[in-house]
Amino acid sequence: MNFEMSEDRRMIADSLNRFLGDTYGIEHRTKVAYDAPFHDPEKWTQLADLGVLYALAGEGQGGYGGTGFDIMAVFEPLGRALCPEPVLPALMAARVLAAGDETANGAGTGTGTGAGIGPLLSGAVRYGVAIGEIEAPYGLEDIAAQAEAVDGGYRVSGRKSVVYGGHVADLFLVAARLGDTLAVFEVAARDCAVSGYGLIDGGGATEVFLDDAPARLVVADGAAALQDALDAGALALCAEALGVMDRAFALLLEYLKTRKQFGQTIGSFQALQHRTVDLATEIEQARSITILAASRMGTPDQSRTVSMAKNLIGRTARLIAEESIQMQGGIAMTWEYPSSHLAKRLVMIDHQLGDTDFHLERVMAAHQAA
Amino acid sequence: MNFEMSEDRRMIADSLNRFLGDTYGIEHRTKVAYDAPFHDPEKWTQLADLGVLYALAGEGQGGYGGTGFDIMAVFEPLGRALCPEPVLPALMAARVLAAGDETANGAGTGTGTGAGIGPLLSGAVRYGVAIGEIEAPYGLEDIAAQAEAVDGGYRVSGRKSVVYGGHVADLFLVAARLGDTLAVFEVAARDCAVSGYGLIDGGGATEVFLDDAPARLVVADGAAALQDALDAGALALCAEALGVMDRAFALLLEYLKTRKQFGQTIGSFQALQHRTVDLATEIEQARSITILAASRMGTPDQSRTVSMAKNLIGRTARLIAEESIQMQGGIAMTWEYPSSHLAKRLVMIDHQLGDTDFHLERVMAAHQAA
Amino acid sequence: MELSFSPEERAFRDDVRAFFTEKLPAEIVDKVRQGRELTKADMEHWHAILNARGWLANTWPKEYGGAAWTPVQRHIYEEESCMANAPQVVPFGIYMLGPVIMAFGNDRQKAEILPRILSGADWWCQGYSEPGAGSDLASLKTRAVRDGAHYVINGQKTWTTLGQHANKIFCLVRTSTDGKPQQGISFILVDMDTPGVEVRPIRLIEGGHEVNEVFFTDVRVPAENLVGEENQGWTIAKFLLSHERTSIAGVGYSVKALDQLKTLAKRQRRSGKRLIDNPLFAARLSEIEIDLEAMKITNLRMLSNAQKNGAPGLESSILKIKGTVIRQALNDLSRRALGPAAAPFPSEDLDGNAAPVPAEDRCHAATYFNNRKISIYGGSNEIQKNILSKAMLGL
Amino acid sequence: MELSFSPEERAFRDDVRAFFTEKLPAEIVDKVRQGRELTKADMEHWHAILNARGWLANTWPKEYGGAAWTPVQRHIYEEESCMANAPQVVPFGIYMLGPVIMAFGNDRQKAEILPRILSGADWWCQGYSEPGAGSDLASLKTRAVRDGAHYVINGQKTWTTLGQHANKIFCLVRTSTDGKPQQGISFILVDMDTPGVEVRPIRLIEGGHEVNEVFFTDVRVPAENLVGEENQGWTIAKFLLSHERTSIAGVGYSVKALDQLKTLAKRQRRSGKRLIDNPLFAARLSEIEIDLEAMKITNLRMLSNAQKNGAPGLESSILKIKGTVIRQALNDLSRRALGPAAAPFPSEDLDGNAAPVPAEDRCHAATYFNNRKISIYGGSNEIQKNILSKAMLGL
Repeated sequence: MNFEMSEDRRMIADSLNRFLGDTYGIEHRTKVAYDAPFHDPEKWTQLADLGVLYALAGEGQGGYGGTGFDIMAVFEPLGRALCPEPVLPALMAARVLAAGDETANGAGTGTGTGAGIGPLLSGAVRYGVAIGEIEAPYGLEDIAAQAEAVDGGYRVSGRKSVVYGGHVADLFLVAARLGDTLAVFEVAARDCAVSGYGLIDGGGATEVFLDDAPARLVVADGAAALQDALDAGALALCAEALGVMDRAFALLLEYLKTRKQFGQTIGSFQALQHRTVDLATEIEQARSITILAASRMGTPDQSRTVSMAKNLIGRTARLIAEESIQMQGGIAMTWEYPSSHLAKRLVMIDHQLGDTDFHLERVMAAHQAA
Repeated sequence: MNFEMSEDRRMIADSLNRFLGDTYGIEHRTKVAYDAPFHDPEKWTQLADLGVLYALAGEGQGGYGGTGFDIMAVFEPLGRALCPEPVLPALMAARVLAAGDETANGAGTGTGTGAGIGPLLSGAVRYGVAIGEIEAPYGLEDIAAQAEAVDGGYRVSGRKSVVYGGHVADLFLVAARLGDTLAVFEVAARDCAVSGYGLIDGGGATEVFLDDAPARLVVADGAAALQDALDAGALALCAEALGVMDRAFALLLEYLKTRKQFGQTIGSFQALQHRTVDLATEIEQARSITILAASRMGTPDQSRTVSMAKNLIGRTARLIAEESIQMQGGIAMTWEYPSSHLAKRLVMIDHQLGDTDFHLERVMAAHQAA
Repeated sequence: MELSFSPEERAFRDDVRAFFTEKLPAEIVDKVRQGRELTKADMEHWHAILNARGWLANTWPKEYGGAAWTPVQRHIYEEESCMANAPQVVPFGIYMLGPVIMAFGNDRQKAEILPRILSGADWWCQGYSEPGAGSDLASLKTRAVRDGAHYVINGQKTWTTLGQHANKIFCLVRTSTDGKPQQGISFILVDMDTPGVEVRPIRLIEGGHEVNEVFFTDVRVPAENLVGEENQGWTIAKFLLSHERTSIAGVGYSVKALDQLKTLAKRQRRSGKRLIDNPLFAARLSEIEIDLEAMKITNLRMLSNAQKNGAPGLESSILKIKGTVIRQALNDLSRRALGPAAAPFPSEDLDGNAAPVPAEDRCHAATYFNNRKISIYGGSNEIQKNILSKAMLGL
Repeated sequence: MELSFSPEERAFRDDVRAFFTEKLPAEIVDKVRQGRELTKADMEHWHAILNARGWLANTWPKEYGGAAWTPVQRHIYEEESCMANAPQVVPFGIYMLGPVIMAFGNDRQKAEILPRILSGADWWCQGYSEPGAGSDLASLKTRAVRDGAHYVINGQKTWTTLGQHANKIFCLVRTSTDGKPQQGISFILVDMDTPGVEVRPIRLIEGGHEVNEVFFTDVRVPAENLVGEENQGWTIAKFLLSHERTSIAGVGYSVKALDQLKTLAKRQRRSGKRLIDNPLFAARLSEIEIDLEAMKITNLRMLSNAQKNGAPGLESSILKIKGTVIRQALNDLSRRALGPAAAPFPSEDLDGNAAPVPAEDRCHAATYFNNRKISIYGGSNEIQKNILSKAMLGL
């Protein structure tokens, strides 16, 4: 039993923390996160140059990581810096492309990667992962986008909604029905109609309209690969949330210790003390469940444990967001003060890759099946 | 708009409060509530002599009340005194027997009352209302008890579970299937196997085993009458809970003002102050929803509003019970201190006539039907 | 017990409803319904319509051009206003300064100030809070020093709502440092165009501009702008805080928000079903509905008390606490109901086709974040609990 | 990161499991599983079995006949103990007095007292709390006055768990009223059969008898019964409070309770379905399951810290708070799962046929009420929050 990060991962996390701390301060972040292109292209290149993306893929794919704990090591610092760079779609795309590789080299239902995973890991090519739709926001069951084989290639039609990072993607990985199966296709951004927008918590996304768009088949029987990408993505969001929460809590604590009301520091009021202890407790619990989910990646319990983590993170993140605003009062309601942006991210993480209820229902289903 | 009780009802409530205050103190209550027959037969007679039961039926049935506000006026004082006398089954039986009267005098599907409602209202005859079963604890849909017409009469078979007050009942009103409809029958206690027991919160109940028991048909198409009895009963429990809560809260407040820890009254600790204010707020809300439900009795919104009330009462009562124990500490864990018995009643009311979830689902169903 | 309104009150409700149907401009309704910001012109327009009907200053006595409504009438108006998606009346002149002037102002002030509030000639804003003195008014630092026929004001106010539209501000200022901190405070009126007054916008969490900082640098104000006596400001502030709290529960907003949420939950789909058919969502919605049904009655009970006793009691703090909790819970559910589609930043750029939700539901996340304020301002819920604990429970 | 136990620790778990399978009497398992009270003989019997295996004093050093387990071994034992429905070790001699004697006792005390704890010759109970001094030990009033070779004790202790079975009691008593209230406290040992000691039962909320009041009237105790120095009692009390908190989360109990609840929810029926298929119930059960899965890891993380640093840190208060909340939530759900059948008073009279639930689920309501204590005793959750707020957060 050992709860310390390995040397390698601590190095990734440390270098990320240092890079983001030095160059991605909250003022810079707030400036770039809310104006097109809703991130900082130069910083993206530097981030990629740090080798961060290689930590998200296994050695077989040319990376040097790819485990649950690697994902934690990368995304917790991103969260702490409230970093709007589109690392999440890179992670998810790497998982899908890896599955494409495997099936292409194995049973032959995949067709292998086109550009290959290399340009993704180097940061040269950016992917958007286009799974969710307006009427199928979180799950794979109800995806309606359709593909058909045409002239030795494929064409895909449908609408994908709120594709994170899709506003700056070169390529999309698109989940679409091909006959009876859910397949994954690669579609060039120039072959779709995309309409990007900024997000309330910073960063950008896009609607993707596909109208007989020419497509390359990546995984023919893609449900498992997509689920794996969703699981990895959800775990990454949990880790990101831990980083955001830690920072939000630290700010709150500082405020409680310095701000005075009625001649006393606010932190001397017992009602707030008890609530603050509750927050600290829940943050410990959130960290624990994320560690558990990271440890279960690649095991048969992966999906269920990730759902547990995403549910608890969703509950806790909202609690931290709401309580940190309430206890700090008006100042935390302002754009100028970091707590407001941290709170927005904490709340909106629940709208990505399955909310608390969606994941709770997956945990419930496991009981009901038994 | 006027939220004061009418003169008549205040008189009932006042005389009940006086009678119970004078003769049913907590020590007496604790003595009789937990030992067979789990109530005080002498006090029952006195209670009936006060005319309390007449307030539970309308003038058409020989009573002088029977509205939602009459039910509140009677049951709130019963709750305040934590009174274990079996008044609830009398109320519910009166509703069913009244429906029997009406249908007998009207469309003719009922057969009228046997002994008549008179002996019930005078307290001379006690009814148990046997609706719930082990696999159908709260709702009418899944009742399995069966009746059949035999030799010009009826026979009923089945098991009824946790029939409140059934341990001292002379007669049972039994819900059972008669062909396609849910009918209500009257069965003499001597014709069933009954096995009484005490309850963890005081008072008594019984299992009722019916094995071809001879029965008199009271209402042939009885679902509406039974639902009305369940609604009236649930409203009575809400009012009872208000009485219990008020007393529990008063005890808590007194404790907070007098008990010292670390040299200060406990009530001077802000964390407890805020929690106490929350309790006061929820009690106001609980009173409001009960008033609303009382006002809707006899309207098409009766069932839905009673479900709202029972749900909110269930949530609030548990909160008051748990918080009053937690804030008073060890003393409230003891049998000798009234708070423990008040807390038990508050929690266990949720196990009678539909718990918070059962009633919430009825409110949900109304939305989903639309 | 009688929970319904009297025949006269029901007739009044019909009048109000008819008024909204006839007079409320459609383009304003759209903005309110969609949660978008109103312009200054929108608000002035609506005030003028209300004033033409004699309903702008609904709580003022008739002698000052008010409607002299009872608390119940005011309540009915507020309910209907929410249901009709009418804008709220900007409260600073009508509900705050007006009553203060009537209670503490001299005849000249009454004659000059009140008509200009009604006519819209003046837009008042409030200078109460200061950085470092949120809920703790007694610790305010903005100084007003008497200099001949003037006061000279130096300091800073914050959280000044809609100050960017105002030409006048009423302020609490420190005129003495003797005695208890509460004793040296005065209530004074300032023209915003006096040299030395500077307004700077504060951008809020969701990106909107509704509050401001107001800086005072050697601002010379005629001494007759004082309201009441010098150092009587604390009394006036308390008068204002205890005044007009019957609609503090925001029940009307919550009723409207629940309505909209139900519609939304029947339109949104999850796992091939309507969201309203998802039991976890429906349970949460129903619980809040129950809390709100109870709150409606709690509100009426306290209203009935206020009608009888002339003024709302401490219970108004209960309405504030629980009312804001319910409203925030509804905002939370509306945001969640949208799923990923809640995330886009509300913006005019998002044209109808590209946005993943219809216009009327595009601001739910922004509203959720913005409405975190309702449990903070006007005395945070924590302050309300402190008050109730002492004054109502005796702890 | 490595979340699993070492091969040695896993082998230890196998040993423990085999031991329970072989040695734990079936009639005791039944009582624990059904939530019924154990007799004194049951507890003594189980202690003797554990002692024969050398596991009774599992945290004691080997030189005193202990097993010298690591915190991880202790944790594994506790988990398996819960899963096997084994009784808990009665803590007063083994986990409380034993360590105190080893740390503060003299050689004579070590030689006399420790072996009699192991052999079961003595049953110790605890005299800490007093009426009017629950979580506030410093305010205790029971006096011990030196009189030659004796102390004369007068006063009253309360919440003395299983005191009805004990022949000895260790007490905190006031030996001085000089200085701070903490400074005048001493730790002393008393024979329960000394004249002037009287034990009176306290009946608890659910009807059970597990705690007592102990009255002291001119009780003469030999001065050599003092442990440590006179007025050193506060130091000893703090030592005890900070000792042995790794199993304070009660995770084992919760895991067992969740197991039992799942079985129950698959058996109970509501509206023609299994209760587990009711979404509201399943949601609540699943949320608690998630909290508990997190708590297991939180517990291991703190255990890992304790193993590394020698002693658990302040985080043990977090385990106490959240652990009790989870356990109480499970007790609550088990009670609810029974519906009306939760109501009958658990009693031997209720024969199998007449009771509406099987024996193993008959005590859920009683357990729910009884376990309200776990967030009160051993320093209430409020006290834990006060401690954490100051010591961990620096507020």
